[in-house]
Amino acid sequence: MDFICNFPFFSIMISMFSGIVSAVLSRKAAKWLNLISIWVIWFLSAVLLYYIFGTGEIIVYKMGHFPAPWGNEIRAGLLEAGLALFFCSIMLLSMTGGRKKLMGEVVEEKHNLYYILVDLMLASLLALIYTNDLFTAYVFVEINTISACGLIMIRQNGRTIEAAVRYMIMSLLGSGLLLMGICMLYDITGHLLMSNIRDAVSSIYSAGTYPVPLTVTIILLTCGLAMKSALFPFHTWVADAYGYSTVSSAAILSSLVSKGYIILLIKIIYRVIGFEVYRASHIIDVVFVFGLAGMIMGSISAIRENDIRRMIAYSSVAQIGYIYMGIGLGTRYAMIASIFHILSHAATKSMLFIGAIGLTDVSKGSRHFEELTGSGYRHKIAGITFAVGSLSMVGIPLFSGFISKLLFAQAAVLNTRKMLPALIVLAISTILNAIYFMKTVIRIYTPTEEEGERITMKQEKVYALTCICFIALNIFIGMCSQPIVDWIGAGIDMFA
Amino acid sequence: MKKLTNKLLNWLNAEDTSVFDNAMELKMQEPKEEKEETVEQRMRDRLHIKDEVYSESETKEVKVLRIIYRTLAIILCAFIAYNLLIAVSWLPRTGEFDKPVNNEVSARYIEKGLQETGAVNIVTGMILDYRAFDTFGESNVLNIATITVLILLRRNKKKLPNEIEEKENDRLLEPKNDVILQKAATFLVPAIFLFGIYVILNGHLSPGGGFSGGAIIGAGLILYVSAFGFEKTEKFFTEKTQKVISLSALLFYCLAKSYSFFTGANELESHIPLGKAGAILSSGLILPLNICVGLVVAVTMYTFYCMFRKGEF
Amino acid sequence: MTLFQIILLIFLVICAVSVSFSKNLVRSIMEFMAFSLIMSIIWLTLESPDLGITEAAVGAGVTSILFFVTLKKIHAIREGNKNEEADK
Amino acid sequence: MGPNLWANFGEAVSMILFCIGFANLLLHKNLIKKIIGLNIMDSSIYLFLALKGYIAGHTVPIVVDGVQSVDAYINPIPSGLVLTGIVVSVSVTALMLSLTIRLYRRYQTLDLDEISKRLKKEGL
Repeated sequence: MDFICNFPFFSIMISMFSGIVSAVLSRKAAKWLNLISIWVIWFLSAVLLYYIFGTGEIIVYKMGHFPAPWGNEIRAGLLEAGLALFFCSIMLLSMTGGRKKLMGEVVEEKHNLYYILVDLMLASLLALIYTNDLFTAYVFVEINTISACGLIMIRQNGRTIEAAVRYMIMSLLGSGLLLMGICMLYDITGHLLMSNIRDAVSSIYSAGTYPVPLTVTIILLTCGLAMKSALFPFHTWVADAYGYSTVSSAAILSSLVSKGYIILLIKIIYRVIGFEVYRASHIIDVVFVFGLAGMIMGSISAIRENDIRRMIAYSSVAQIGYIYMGIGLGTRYAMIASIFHILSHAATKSMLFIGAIGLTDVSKGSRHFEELTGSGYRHKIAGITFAVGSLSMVGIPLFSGFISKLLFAQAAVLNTRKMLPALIVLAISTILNAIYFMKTVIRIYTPTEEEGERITMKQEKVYALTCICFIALNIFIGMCSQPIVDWIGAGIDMFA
Repeated sequence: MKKLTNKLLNWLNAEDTSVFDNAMELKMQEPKEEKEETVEQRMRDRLHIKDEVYSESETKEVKVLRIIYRTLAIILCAFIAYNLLIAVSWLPRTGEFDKPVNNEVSARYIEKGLQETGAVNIVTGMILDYRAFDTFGESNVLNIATITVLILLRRNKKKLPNEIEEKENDRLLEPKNDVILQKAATFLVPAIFLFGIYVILNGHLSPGGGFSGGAIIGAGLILYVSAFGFEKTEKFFTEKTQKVISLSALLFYCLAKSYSFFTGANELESHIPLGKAGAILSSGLILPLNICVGLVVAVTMYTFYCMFRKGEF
Repeated sequence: MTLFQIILLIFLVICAVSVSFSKNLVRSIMEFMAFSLIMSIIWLTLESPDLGITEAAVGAGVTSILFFVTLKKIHAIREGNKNEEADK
Repeated sequence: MGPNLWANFGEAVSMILFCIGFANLLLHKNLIKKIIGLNIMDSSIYLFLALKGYIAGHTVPIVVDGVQSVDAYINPIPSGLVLTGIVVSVSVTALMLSLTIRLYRRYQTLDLDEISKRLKKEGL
């Protein structure tokens, strides 16, 4: 076994280690440790991706001295390594973009605790991506939930604590359902390791031994993860949680945390239940309908909003609806579109949050649209970032959002039964998206006579660099879409 | 080309604002003129509307909505219960041996567990050796829960302006120096500590282990505090103690398990003797790991209590 | 499933329902404590003493203590046992 | 209904408990009751899992007198999983309770609906 095969394990352990050590470090040391560990993991994931591209083989790594069904196991394919790389990049950019704001909004002596939360969050995301064991996934889902709650309420005002309570109630309900599903699955298959469960499930399915428990299990797993990732009827906590927490937290939460659960759901669909079995159950139609409802309702709530950050939060409800719609279409191509949308949305949404914070900085700290008028001139790089993000969300060619919408439309055309509703809702949702994002962009580029505070690029070099990186990443995803789609397809084939 | 990039950079830096401003076709917005009265009226209306809509007094509609919500919730719960019961009725029968759960996985744990892990208690051997990654994640759950509780409840050294200060004396409603409690605690606390340590150290031999033993010790500490007050415990348990104990325990756990995972995956010899089965000093890493887990759990439980009571150690 | 286990399970349901219906927060936490204790006995009868010990120490012990401290902090336990109005 | 409802009496009770906890979560306005409901839900899942490992007539999985036969001991896996789960649920409970304390200090109430009404009024 090559030494590179250790890298998934190393990247989980490095972030855990830095999370444990940061508790006794000073603020600055914790910050640097966090930065260095994310960079190291980024580098490891990049090497791993390159290696897997070269060999074309899945890395199966046993955790401990015992082989697969007895011990734990982690597993890295193309998709896993690429997602780890991508998540690290977004995490890095979100942290650097929101660092200045963090100083003002969080009590200084609690800064190192914030870095612990981020480290453990990264560890849990990596473990969710790499793990090959369902119960390990549950434990790390809990770590993810608790650290997400910490990220919401680290900036302590009434709003965030209320949002944290709502978030916790909703997601604990979700983890309860998830755990119940895992227990039932364990009862009818007798395994906890994903590969073994899939073999057992396919034999159960063809033999027809436990049809009712299997269906209930699929419903429980899907419901639990949908609840945790804020699918439409369970989205009540989103606006407060994303709208009032500190900006790095909002960017990380919206672009990584909910996506981590969706990745887990996709893993469960492919590696635990089996795609054919999942498609044969009727839950897939329910997922499709809720996805469509989310696309419309999220956009409508966003249009009615008067607060820029709450508007972005509601927009992410709509985007989660897109992803679930893709899962609900139930074809391989639609799944590729969903995963592509996970990437493009993660890149765009964190970019919008980072851009919006720059705009509110030059508008006397207010986030309401009246005061934001003309802020694009007062803080140019933030204005450009926000505009690029909006264009990408609306689906203008050249940017990443366009490609994902195109992929969704193509996938919908391929599915004859669900083509019509999917296409109609896609069109309506795009128009609604255009309404509220263009409204905001026009608002921030409307000149006013009022002379506000101006911030130039030289005053905030790190922030400007982050913004440029975000724009470059977005255009990269938009321009080089074909290799990315090929990579996702190869990764999905590796799942099976 | 160079000129254009220079211009763009200048514009970005807001040094020369006139480059593109005049080229824009957007119209300059005129300041909205409004009389002061209308503004006041609007503000008043806004407040009034909010009062009307969200008034505290329960209107008839709110009551009806609440009843509808309650009935819907009950119907939903009944529906879920019905479906789950149907699922249960199709599951394999409880208490029987012949079902999918009892397969080769549990068979190996039972048949070879003692030889492979050295632990007489198969459950402990399983959670700390076969499936150690889960357990490592679980101690990190404890760690991160401690951190979130610290974020929420630890008092800031510098007072924030809008922070509401808790003026109440914490022991106001309790009898101070209650004789019965103190006498009972004098006997009970050492016994509880002893039992907790016994449970931790015998984790691989008898029921129990790090989690239960740690929780017992934590409960003992809490009893001690309630009987004798925080002045006594502050002498030996401060913020530093918590940090040092949980850091060293978790770090040892992390490093030991990393070593074991690394050697296991790369097929290296682990060089950790398993010892004679049944002795206290046996079963390789399980005993030190149990001690670490016990320390972490005890410290975490006591930290929760301290934070809840007074926001500092 | 022995008669003893069935009786314990029925007790469990009674405790859970009465938590929901009791007007007084202190009382409902007491009932939750009883719930945990019965649960730990059930686990003992199911031949899992590890779980029994852990649940008795964690569920019935530390969790209930944390609940009581919280009640104290939110002034639900008042002097002279005037608990009636505490349950808003 | 399938054939095994009476044989799976314990599991059926755990499902009913799950739904009682769920109803507690939905119906009660008081946050403390909601947290108790969450705890009941968790415990019921652990009861379900522990029942899965039980085999009638077999004993505790602690090796006695060198007997290492599958016919002697119950399945150890569910016990280990429940052990992990209990610790997770106690940490989550502590977090929820500390959130409750903070919320009470800020708003002097435990009713989430009332708090959101007040938030709207403040227009924060």
